Amino acid sequence: MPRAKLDFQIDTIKGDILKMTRAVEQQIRDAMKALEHLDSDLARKVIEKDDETNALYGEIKERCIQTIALQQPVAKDLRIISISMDVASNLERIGDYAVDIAKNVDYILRESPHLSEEFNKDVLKLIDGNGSENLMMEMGDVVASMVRDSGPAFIREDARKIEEIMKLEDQVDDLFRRIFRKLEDISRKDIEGVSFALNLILTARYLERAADHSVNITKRTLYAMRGKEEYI
Amino acid sequence: MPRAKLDFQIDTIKGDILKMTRAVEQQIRDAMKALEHLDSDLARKVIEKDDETNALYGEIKERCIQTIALQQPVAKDLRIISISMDVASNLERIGDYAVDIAKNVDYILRESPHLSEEFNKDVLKLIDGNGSENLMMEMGDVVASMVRDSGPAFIREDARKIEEIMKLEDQVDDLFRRIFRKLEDISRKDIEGVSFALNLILTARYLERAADHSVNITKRTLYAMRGKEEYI
Amino acid sequence: AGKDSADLVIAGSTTVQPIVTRAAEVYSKEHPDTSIGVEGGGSGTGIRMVGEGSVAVGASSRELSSEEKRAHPDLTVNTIAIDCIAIVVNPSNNLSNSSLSLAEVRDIFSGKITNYKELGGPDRRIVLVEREDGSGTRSMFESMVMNNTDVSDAALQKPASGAIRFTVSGNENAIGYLGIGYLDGSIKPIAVNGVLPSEESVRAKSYPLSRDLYLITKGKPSGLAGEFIDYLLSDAGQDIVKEEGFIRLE
Amino acid sequence: MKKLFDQERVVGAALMVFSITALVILLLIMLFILDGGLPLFNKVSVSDFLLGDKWVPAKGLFGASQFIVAALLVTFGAILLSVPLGISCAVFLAEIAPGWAKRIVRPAIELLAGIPSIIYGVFALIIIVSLVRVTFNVATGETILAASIVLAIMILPIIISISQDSIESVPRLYKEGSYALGATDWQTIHRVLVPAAGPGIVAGIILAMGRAIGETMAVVLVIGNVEKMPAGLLDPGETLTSAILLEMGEAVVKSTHYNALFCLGLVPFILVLFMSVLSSRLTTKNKARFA
Amino acid sequence: MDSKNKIEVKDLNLWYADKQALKDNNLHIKERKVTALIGPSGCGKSTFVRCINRMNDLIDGVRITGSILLDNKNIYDKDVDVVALRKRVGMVFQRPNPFPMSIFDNIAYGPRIHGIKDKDSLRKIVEESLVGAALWDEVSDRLGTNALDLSGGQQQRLCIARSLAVKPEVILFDEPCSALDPIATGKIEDLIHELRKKYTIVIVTHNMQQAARVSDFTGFFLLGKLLEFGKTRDIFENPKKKETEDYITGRFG
Amino acid sequence: MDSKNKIEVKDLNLWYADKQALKDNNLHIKERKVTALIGPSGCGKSTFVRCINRMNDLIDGVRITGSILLDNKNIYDKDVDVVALRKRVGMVFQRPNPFPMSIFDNIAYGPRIHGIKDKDSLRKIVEESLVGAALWDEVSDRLGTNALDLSGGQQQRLCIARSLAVKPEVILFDEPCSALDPIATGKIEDLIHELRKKYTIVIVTHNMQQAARVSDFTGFFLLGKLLEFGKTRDIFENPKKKETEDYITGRFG
Amino acid sequence: MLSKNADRLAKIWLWLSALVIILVLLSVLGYVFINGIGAISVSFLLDMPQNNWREGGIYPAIVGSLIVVFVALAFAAPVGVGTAMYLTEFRTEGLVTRIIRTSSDALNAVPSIVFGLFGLSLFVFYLGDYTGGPSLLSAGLTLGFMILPTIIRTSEVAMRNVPYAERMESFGMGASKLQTIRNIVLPGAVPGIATGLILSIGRAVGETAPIIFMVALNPTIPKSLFGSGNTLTTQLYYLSMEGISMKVAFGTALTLMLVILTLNAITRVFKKRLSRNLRRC
Ligand SMILES: Nc1ncnc2c1ncn2[C@@H]1O[C@H](COP(=O)(O)OP(=O)(O)OP(=O)(O)O)[C@@H](O)[C@H]1O
Ligand SMILES: Nc1ncnc2c1ncn2[C@@H]1O[C@H](COP(=O)(O)OP(=O)(O)OP(=O)(O)O)[C@@H](O)[C@H]1O
Ligand SMILES: [Mg+2]
Ligand SMILES: [Mg+2]
Ligand SMILES: O=P([O-])([O-])[O-]
Repeated sequence: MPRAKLDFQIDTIKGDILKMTRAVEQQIRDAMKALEHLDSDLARKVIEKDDETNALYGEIKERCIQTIALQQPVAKDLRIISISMDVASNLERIGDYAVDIAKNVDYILRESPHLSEEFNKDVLKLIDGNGSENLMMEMGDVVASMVRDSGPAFIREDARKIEEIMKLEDQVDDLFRRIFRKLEDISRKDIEGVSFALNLILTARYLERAADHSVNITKRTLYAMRGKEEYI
Repeated sequence: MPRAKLDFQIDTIKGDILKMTRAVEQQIRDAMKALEHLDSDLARKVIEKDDETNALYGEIKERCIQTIALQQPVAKDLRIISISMDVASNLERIGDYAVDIAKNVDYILRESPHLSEEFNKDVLKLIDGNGSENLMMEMGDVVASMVRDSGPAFIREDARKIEEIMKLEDQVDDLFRRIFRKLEDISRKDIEGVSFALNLILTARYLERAADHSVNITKRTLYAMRGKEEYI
Repeated sequence: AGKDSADLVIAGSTTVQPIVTRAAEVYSKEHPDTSIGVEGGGSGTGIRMVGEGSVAVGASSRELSSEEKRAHPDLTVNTIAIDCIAIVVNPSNNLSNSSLSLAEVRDIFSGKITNYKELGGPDRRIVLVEREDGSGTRSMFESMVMNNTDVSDAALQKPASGAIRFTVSGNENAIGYLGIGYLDGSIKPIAVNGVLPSEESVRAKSYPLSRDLYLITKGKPSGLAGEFIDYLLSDAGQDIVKEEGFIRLE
Repeated sequence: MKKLFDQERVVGAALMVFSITALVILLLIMLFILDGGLPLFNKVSVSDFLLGDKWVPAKGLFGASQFIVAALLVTFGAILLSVPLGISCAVFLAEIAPGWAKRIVRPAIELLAGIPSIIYGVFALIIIVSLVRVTFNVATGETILAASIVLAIMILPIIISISQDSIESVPRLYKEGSYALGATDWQTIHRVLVPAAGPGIVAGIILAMGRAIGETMAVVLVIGNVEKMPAGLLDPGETLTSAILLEMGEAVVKSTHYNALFCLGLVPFILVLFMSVLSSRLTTKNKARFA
Repeated sequence: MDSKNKIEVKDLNLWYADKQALKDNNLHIKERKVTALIGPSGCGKSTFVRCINRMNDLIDGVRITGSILLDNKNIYDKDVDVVALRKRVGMVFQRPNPFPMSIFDNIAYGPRIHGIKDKDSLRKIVEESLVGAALWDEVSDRLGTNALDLSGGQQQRLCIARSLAVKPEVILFDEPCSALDPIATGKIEDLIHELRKKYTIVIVTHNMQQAARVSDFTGFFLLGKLLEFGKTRDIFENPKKKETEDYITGRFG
Repeated sequence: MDSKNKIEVKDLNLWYADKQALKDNNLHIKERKVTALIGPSGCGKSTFVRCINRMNDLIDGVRITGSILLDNKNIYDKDVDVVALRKRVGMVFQRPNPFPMSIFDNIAYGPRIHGIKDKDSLRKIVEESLVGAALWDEVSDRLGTNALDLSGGQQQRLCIARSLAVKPEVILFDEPCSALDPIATGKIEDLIHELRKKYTIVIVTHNMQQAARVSDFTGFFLLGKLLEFGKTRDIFENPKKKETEDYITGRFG
Repeated sequence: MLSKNADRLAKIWLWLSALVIILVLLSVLGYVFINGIGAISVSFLLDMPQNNWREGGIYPAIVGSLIVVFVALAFAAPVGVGTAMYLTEFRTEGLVTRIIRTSSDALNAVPSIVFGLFGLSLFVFYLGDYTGGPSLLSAGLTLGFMILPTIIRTSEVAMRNVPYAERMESFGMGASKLQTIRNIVLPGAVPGIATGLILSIGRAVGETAPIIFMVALNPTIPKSLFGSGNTLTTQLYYLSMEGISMKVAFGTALTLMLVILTLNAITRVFKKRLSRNLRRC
């Protein structure tokens, strides 16, 4: 049982990353749900939950640095720990985007009474799960699943999961473009809805960035696995 | 001359952080200039320059980890190195926002021909240095100066600079609110200008976030100085 | 030995040694240009060394054995003094006041008599003290007293007459023999056949255990050796013999 | 450069000649002792020499068993007396003695080792012999016991210094280890230190035995020199070495007596050589353990 | 700061003849915690730990003032049984020093001198101690072999087992890994991590990383004086004194 | 990989009597770079470096096959002057071993045996060497004191200075810091960092962090065989062989 | 508590054992001193014996002892130190060193009387024509043989105590073997070698048995090496055996002992120096 303490620390770090992944995924999903139902309470919860995520990130980072400083890992051990810091940092940013999304819910709520019936219907179609073409929710789903898989992909060095995440990225980009177009159309219809659309486009942008960070995680995972950064 | 190598590494890291600070500040300023003059070439340059910034960040992070792993720093040494990583990561994010701003210039250019004369005048007033109330440029300036001071404040543990940066944050928040209001007004006037305004609000948001990260840097600096995180 | 260290070297009997040493001392004072070395070693050693020519003069307290005569036929024996063997005990031993016959002495030394009470003394074990094998004194004692009976193997052996005196003087049970020259107050002689050893009794031949002491040379003594022997035979020399406790020649 | 090489070879060769000297001397000693001694066995059988107990050179009787027995008895007695005292003193010096006591006892022992054996002899002849006679009320104090006592004094320094060395070469850490487990001084000494130093101590004892067997001057003065088989420690006796010393002067060169005396020398020679080899084996073993 | 004080050192001074090696030291050692002592060579760390089980009594000319309370009883009181004290406060040294006996006898040594003769009890103690020192698996099939045949790291664990066999309450480690290679060192550190569940541990070390890795509390000695004492994290992340910082960051002298 | 090969080892085998201690080793040592050799105890690191200045010649029963080229000349050729070779390839040992003489004489020893008698030249060499070994400032005012009075770290730097005094091209360090405390070790490492500007350096070390800190290239020995060799970063970040990885991550044995 | 008592008893016994040894030493020294001090004076040391040894001094014996010791050293010191150097510096452990060391050990163990027999038959009978038979030269050489192993052993230890690492360092700097020996080994070993030599002098001065067949009681000053002579020890033996004069005998004994004590004191000084030198280890 040599290096028991190092192994213990690495395992703890990995466990924390999984925990953080789940928390962040939940943040994304909750934020999207709050948007869907324009649920201000849920949105507040998402925002509040970010403190936890941030604390978890601080803990992971701290532990990584402590472990490097005290246990003197080298080679793969060092790689895994330093990449863990990157992974955690990416997760933290994803968490931030969830908060951004949640914050937007209030803005949207504030705008919504002033809008025309038709406009509202259009927009709600975009975000409501019952619409046939609820692009925003679809995007939220895809991104959440990318986030969900990124942590475990790193921990288990799961090549198949990595591939899946990377494939989803294209889908996310596509969705973003379509949402952008749609919002342009919609806001042209109702001049009052501009700021509403503005908020929604921000949300889409946040989702896209969250997806980006999930992809970052997989890239770093590849590095941990192969010992080399893969510049795809 | 004990610990010459550790000192050398710390000095190198600090130097790189200064370099990175300057680079990022320049990115912000160039992005704003590109916006002001709707200069697509300059915008492209800002985007391209981000690779450099990212590489510098990678280098700093790598050096920090290597130094922790090999030189076994403790106490203040370890604190400075680990905070250096945070500082660099914040700078990198500021750089990202500069890129986001630069990317928006193109979108704005694409929209601009379709807009009404009057609208354009209003908006340009917002972003043109010649207007009496060029809020956007003012905000860009404030944020750039925050960024400029954040790196040196960390390196030199300069308490006065830190205070200044923190004060500026309020100013930035205020500017953001005013720009948001203004853009609402403007876009209501011209339904075609919605997406244009959308892009500008994004820019303001990016600036606000960059300012946020500058403040983060000062918070971490306080930790390095006092050995404790200050939760202000 | 000593070809180079002294002009004349005399080696051999420890019995004779005191006479020769003293004589050499006096002689060298009279002739400051000569030096005479004297070494012990025992009679046998002296005879052997003179025979081999490593010393000019050998000292002996016994006559040459037939073996020695055969090995060194050209040795001349010069008598220089008379010694007699005294049977001695510790002064506190009341045997010193009585007389023993030769036969009794023999029985004591052969181990037949082992306790003083057999001689009318107290009940104490007799401790015999004799000289070592090869000693002139011992061979004289054995031939004159023991008559072919062996000395008891329980006898303590001492490598010199002085050692016999030392042992006997320190142990009231001890009985030993030594040359008359070694007699002093620390031990007492026993009368043999009623006669105590003394110059007179020896000269009168009434004391049975007397012997001659010799200096032996290769061929007739000559040179410094001759002069030294002559000096010993002179009156002055014979005075030294007497001073050292031995008996002058006639 | 080439010259330097040659110089080294020349010096090396010269030193090799030097270093062979010890071997040559040893071989010469064997040669001469055998040459002096072996002719005896043309006249006397080996078994008569080793087992006979009558030593009358004049009659051609050369039984030496009483000498051998006396020598062994003296040695045995000396070891019996000196070993407990010697080891105790070694333990004392190595473990118990405060600095000042060490500064007194250690030089005292070195002095004891330096005093010439003849002085021990003279001392023993006068003091120990009387002491034995009075204490044990025997006819004469010149006994094997007296010789044993003086030999015991003489070999004490050997036993003490070799034992002390080997106790002290037991790593200090053993000692501390034992104390740290709550052992008393005495438990530490007799459970750890002395067993660990065991081979070294035994080597010292064997070396001392050899020395005792070979010792001459001190013994000849006090043992009485009786050519009879001793019945015990309170009997006089005569050892091999004292017989040689007493009779060599008078023995006719190359005579049977002379040969027999060389044979008497051969016995302690062989015994002592054997013991010394045994002892140095043990010493190297002891050293190797703590290296 | 929640566990109780196992050892309380009060105004401890120590002289080697005229030379003062410890000066006015005060410190509390918590029960079932690992306390590390660091400091430059010659600052008195070894001297200090040797005070705790009175090993310094063995050195001539040592003079001590002040007191050390073990469970509130001064170990320097007249009526204290030093032998019993050392049974309660075990010690493991810099170089592993197994006795030149079998593994079994090494470990049975302590119980035996404390009067345990019974074969079965001894065997049980030996097994327990070896298990406790994480050595059982490696040597259980050759308890009869000479302890000197073990590797350095195994020897050190044997010494720890030997110390466990007398059932101490406190174990003092004086640079227990400085003679070991990094791998053996790692095993000892893992072991100390286990032992702190049952024992109060004091460890002297030159290796700052080691102190930081294994200990809950750390004390920094300089020139015979405990200059700073506190939670290990505090000492290593945020030392109060300039000297401590200089020393742990390696900028000393 | 841009600097030239100072030393090329080809098919090097070494036997101590019957025991093969080095097996078919091939490796290049770059000029003015630091090459570290690591590996578990007894794997042949010391034996290997001793081959480079033929110190193994001094051991009986050593047999060597293969060749070691120093500047393209096989040092095991018949016509090689061993003394001159050792002048070119200096060595610094595990424990500092100053001679029991003054500091000055220690350093002048080498030049003197190589025939330099002139006082001024000697003084100059001594100063240069001490400066080179970063010891001048600490001892310049007491060159006459006995070298044994220096601290361990100073002694080791003195030994390095002594080695510099004969103006070697290559310096072999065989575990030069294992007898030193962390601070002295730090100074020696800093020094090696300086020395590599002028000398080709080979260092044997047990301390992985040290190898990683000071060296440009690292070789991993196992059971007498050079198992892996490469740039230090590569070896420590991304070793090719499982054994190397196990060893450097401390998961060996 | 049982162990406590055992501890106390054992310590009492250990102290007693040391006390006994001190008492023995004191009684031997005191005895010789009390009996000998009366005889000793400057003239006792420098005068010739007189009146058949009963009076005068012991000058010839002192001269004889000096000569014998000188001869012994003149032979044994170069050979012994040379052998030691060969063993430590020119040979690695092997058959040859084992043979040499074993013979040296064996020689060390040979009983002194056997040396006497050997010296007698080699120098007196076999080489008598060259040595002058039982001469001071013969006696000195015999003693030389006897102290040779001591010198080999002590010199070897002294040279081995010079750390191996220092030699390696020297070789590592390109020094040749002879340079290393001259500059590193010998300077370090000198105190040890000197101690060994002085010890051997003490041994040679005090020995009786090896030379008893070659040195007789001879009251003359030896004139050459090839002549016979007297030494302190043999004189002491004869005087006490013959019982000529116990006073002179004890005077001789005390003289002998003072010589030994002095030599002892000198080695003590050297040993201090030695330990100072050994600080490097
Ligand atoms: N037995 C002793 N006699 C005299 N002085 C001593 C003794 N033992 C230690 N010292 C001195 O006391 C001081 C403290 O020594 P100590 O061994 O406790 O230091 P340390 O901190 O353990 O050093 P290291 O880290 O080198 O082991 C040192 O100056 C030392 O020289
Ligand atoms: N003089 C020698 N005679 C015989 N075998 C030897 C000798 N020197 C070393 N060896 C053996 O050769 C092998 C390699 O030894 P070497 O000293 O080179 O190892 P190392 O890697 O330096 O080990 P360490 O890290 O312990 O110093 C070991 O098995 C060792 O036992
Ligand atoms: Mg210490
Ligand atoms: Mg090695
Ligand atoms: O010495 P002796 O006269 O008896 O031969």
